Amino acid sequence: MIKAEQKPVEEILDFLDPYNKILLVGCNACVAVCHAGGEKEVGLLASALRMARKNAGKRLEILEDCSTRQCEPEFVDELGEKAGDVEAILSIACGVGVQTLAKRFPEIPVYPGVNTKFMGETEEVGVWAERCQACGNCILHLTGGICPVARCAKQLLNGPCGGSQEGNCEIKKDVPCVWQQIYDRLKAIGQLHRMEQYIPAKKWGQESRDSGPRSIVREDLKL
Amino acid sequence: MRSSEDFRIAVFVDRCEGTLDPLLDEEMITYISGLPQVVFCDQDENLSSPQGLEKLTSRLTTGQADRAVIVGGSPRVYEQSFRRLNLETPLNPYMFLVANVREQVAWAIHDTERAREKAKAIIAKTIKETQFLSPIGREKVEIPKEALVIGGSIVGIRAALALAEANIRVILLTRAKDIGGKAIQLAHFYDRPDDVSSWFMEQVERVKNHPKIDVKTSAELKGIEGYLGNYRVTLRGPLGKGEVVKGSAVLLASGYDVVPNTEGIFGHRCFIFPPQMEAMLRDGGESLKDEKGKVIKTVTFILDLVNETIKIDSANAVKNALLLKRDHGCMVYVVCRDLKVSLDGMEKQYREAREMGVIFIKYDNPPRFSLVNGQINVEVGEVSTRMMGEEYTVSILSDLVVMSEQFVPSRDNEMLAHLLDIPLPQEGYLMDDNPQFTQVRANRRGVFLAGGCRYPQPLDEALVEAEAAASGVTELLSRGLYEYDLAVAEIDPGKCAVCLTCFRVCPHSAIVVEPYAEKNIYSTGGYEGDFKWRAARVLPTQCYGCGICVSSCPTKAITLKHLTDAEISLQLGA
Amino acid sequence: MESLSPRIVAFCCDKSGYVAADMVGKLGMSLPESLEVIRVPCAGRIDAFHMLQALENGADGVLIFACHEENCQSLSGNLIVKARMGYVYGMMEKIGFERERLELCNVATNNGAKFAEAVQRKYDDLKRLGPSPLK
Amino acid sequence: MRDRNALIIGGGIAGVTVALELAEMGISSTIVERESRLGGQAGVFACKASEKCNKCFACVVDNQIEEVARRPQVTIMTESTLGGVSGEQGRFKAEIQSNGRRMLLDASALIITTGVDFFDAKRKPEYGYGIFQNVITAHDLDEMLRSKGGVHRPSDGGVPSKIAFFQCVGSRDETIGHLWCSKVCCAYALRFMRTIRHGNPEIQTSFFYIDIQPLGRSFESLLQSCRQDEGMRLIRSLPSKIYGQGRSTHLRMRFIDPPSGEIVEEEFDLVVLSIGMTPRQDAGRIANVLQIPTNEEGFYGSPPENSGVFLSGACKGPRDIGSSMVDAKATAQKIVQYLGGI
Repeated sequence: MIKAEQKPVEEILDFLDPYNKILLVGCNACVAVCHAGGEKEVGLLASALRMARKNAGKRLEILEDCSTRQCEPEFVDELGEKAGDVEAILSIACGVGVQTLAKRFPEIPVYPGVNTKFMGETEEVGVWAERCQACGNCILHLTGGICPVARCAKQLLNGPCGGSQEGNCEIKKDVPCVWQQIYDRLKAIGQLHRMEQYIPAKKWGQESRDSGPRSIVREDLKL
Repeated sequence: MRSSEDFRIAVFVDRCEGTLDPLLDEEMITYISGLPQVVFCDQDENLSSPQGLEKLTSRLTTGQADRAVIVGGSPRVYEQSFRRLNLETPLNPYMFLVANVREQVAWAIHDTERAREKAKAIIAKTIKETQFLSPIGREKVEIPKEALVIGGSIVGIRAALALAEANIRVILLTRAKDIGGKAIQLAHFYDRPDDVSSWFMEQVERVKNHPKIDVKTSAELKGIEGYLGNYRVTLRGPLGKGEVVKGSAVLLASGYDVVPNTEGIFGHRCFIFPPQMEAMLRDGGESLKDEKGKVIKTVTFILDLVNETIKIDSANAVKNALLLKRDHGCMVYVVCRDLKVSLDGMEKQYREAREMGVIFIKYDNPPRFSLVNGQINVEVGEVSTRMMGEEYTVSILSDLVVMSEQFVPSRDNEMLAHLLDIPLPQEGYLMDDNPQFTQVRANRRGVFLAGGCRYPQPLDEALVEAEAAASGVTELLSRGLYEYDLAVAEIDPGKCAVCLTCFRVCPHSAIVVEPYAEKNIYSTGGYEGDFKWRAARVLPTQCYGCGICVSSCPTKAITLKHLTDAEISLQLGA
Repeated sequence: MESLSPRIVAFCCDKSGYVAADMVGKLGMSLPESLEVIRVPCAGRIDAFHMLQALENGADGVLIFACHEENCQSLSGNLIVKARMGYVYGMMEKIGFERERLELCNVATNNGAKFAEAVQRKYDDLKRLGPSPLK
Repeated sequence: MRDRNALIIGGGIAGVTVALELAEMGISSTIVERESRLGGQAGVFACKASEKCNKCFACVVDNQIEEVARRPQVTIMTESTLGGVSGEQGRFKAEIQSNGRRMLLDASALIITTGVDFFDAKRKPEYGYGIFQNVITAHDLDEMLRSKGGVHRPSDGGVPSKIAFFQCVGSRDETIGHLWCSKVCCAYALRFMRTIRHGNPEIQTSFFYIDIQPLGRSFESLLQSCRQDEGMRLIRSLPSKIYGQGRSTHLRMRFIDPPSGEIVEEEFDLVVLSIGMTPRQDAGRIANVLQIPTNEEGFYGSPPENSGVFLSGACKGPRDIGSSMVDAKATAQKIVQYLGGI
């Protein structure tokens, strides 16, 4: 799922500086799961912001809410009334949620309270790791189910660089070299021959976002 | 929620046998009576006494009040007497709150005027807090009198027998081909003359023939799931399809492992381990002979190179030293760092051994070993022979050196810890020594453990532990029912993001993720038929009500029924 | 006169801290009247939010009385609250609170004297530190 | 099924635990305790945690006492003693003296959990207990830590700078005929040292011993942390005598310094004697009343099987809190078996 983490509170305070009344909206989906923007985080951040502003002698009134899922227009609609009488909205959903809000409330400035980091997996409570870059053309069937696009520092598609040392990455030394992992994995599942299979360079300009924002249209689902 | 005006609060002032008189003067009573929603304010000299509580009960039967506040001592006192007297009040027990103005106010604030002000503040806050009270029910589940014992060592055998004798059906599982374990290696007890093997065979026979015990050998564990009253162990079957055995509780007695200590002159025929020593003493005639038929005259026990803080080797060395000396006329040396005499009767045996001529040598620096004419020479510095800063070493030419083997955690521990979700601290033995679990109880309700899976112990102590663990099981199963308050955590599946945080942080393995929700955060419902979403769910029999999950939940989907966030906020002055 | 008597919120685990608090009076020791005891079933019940909320509602200091490490009936309640405090410390620094205003104190049921001492020490610290910046 | 009630003589940690366990199994019991409060010797122990719990189990005693008071199945009689027992096994009639009154109680099982006495350190006059103010027993130190929260010199209330712990005072000592190890003292003294050093790192501590006796599962890590602490010396030597120095509160002692083998003199300003456990003074009387054997040391030996009389805890021989509790649980299991199971 999408993983995010809270923005430094001083940065948030900085862009909220002009306002006296805001709406703080979380999202109970992905960002809740990574403990960055769920209902609980709304309460925490609101309390911290109020105190910081009170300390600075500039009170801040905060309305708190948490959408079921901030990337759905219907759920965002539910905020309508509350949004009506605030000067700004602080969203601690992912970047998608912030934009859904901005679109829905064209008159009100919307600010992000988290940094949306990546799509990843939970390794343990409190630890998340990047797993997918949404490159638009999956090659995991060739790489033993381990993605070099998301997990190789250099996004190499055909084996490791010369810097792979003792199974570790040369750029992030405490991170395993993904090509070592791919090799081990292919060996384990008896598909080592795939190491020899050439993976052509990705067509970033066509499949990925280099050609501009992408969209998916399913004619069969459209009403 | 009803508006707070609807609440009718009864206040019971406990004067605690006059000790609270300076605090609870007439003005205070007037103050309390005047607080909003208070319908009456009764006083009693000793509210936690049976008479006091009886009065409280009858006063509440009039139905004037729907919630109550006790002003007096520590809430722990009243909770104690409520439970002790099994009080059936017209109000649910969770409709009471206690304002503690004794321990933390009257006794701890020595200025009466200040204490009075403090008491007023506490009482007013407690009265306000009653708005969040709601009744909490009690439930019971049936618990069949059946238990699973995992491990076929003497500890498992003893536990199984103790349970069976208390009328509990037992399934005893062992991965070995037969029950037994390490105790069979012993030739003699250290503390009594009985013969180990006949005692041991008797135990084995009793288990095998006991009508309430079912022994399953060659049982490889594949999975354990369930909860108190319904634990299910899946065994690895020959065709991949495993048998499932059930029990209301699980008792782990899986023992520890032993690895040879390869220090010294490992592999030499004069270099043996304690089990071989035991075997020689069991089978040997009057004079002991080594493999080549040479009579053994000098035996040296080497202790504390491994297992320094375990008493087993030391006890066996003293026991065998006495036997070697008395029955076989050997010269015996015991080389150790500290002789362990902290076993019943051991100090006397130690003295007896010394009086008979067994020589004990205590070292700071480990002994060195060499081969001299087919004998092993043990060179060691005895601490008490040091003079003027110099250490004198002794050389012991030994026909036999008995080197302790190293006791290590069982290789099964990792699997068991994983399957049962109980802690496996770094040193590799199951559970930690957390005093709250009184040694034999695991963090998961209905799971107990004894003996070497906790850490290696002398036989007699391990057997006591086996019975202690059995008593834990017996308690839970004794009524055939498990009754519990629903004062536990509860998850609103509709708010659950299925993030698994609670499932992962729950220290008591009381949370499962199951398809039972009509809707969840990802869908607002509308599915036809029997479809249910997966969401986290608290197993109330397993929950201890600690609230860790509540404060970990990112969507605030979990409520602790007896202490909600709203209550905490109110106490914080929100 | 409020500034003379720092308001201390003490979250007390019912398995240790609360019992220790009850013991203070029995030992003839004293507690400041500005201490507010909040009884929780386990220190792990206390969320970062509750700590911030205490400060926001005007507490000059927050004390958390949890069981000693390796003596928690919930195995890790005391460790969990400690980890959450790490988060709160970070936040406090950024929003203008001194670190001294929040402290963890590990006690056992029979640590009445330690409880009283910890509260008194915090009381003195807070007096030196002055009232909460929010006041 | 027989009547199922138990009479427990002694309300220390073992007695309380037996009562609790039996209550959970649906067997009612009466605890007869001679003192005015439950808990026995362990009831006044202090917490000995340092940066973490050191597994002394003292807190568990407080918990168990509070727990037992919640059980409707348990009757607690304090300031009471056992007078005599009549009746056949399984149907005992016990005579109890309680606050000057005599009463007869029926019991289907009798459990002896009378615990131990602590050795009277005055019997070793060379250590100066009762003569020098700054010589105290480990038991005194426990009470001091529990009620004051810290350690101080009795002579002037100051914080001591050097503390010596003497092991085996009244244990493993042929001169007084005590040929047993009290099992718990090494671990207790080491825990004391950990907790004192944690609270006051400036205090130097020394531990004088014969052999270090392990106790329980966590002992290894306890010993490791003690060995690593430079403010703790573990000295394999027992000083022969403690000398006072005129008006000074300091105490001088002579001992063999193990590394050199030389006799050295050193000063300390607090000496803590690890007093051992001894059979209760009235152990002989109770043994007579109930016809249970005592061993050479004076502790109780096993009563005949199926006699309906059970022993638990330290009255069988020295035990710490943790093992007394484990023993008490095991005893409860034996009792429930004897009374026909659940």
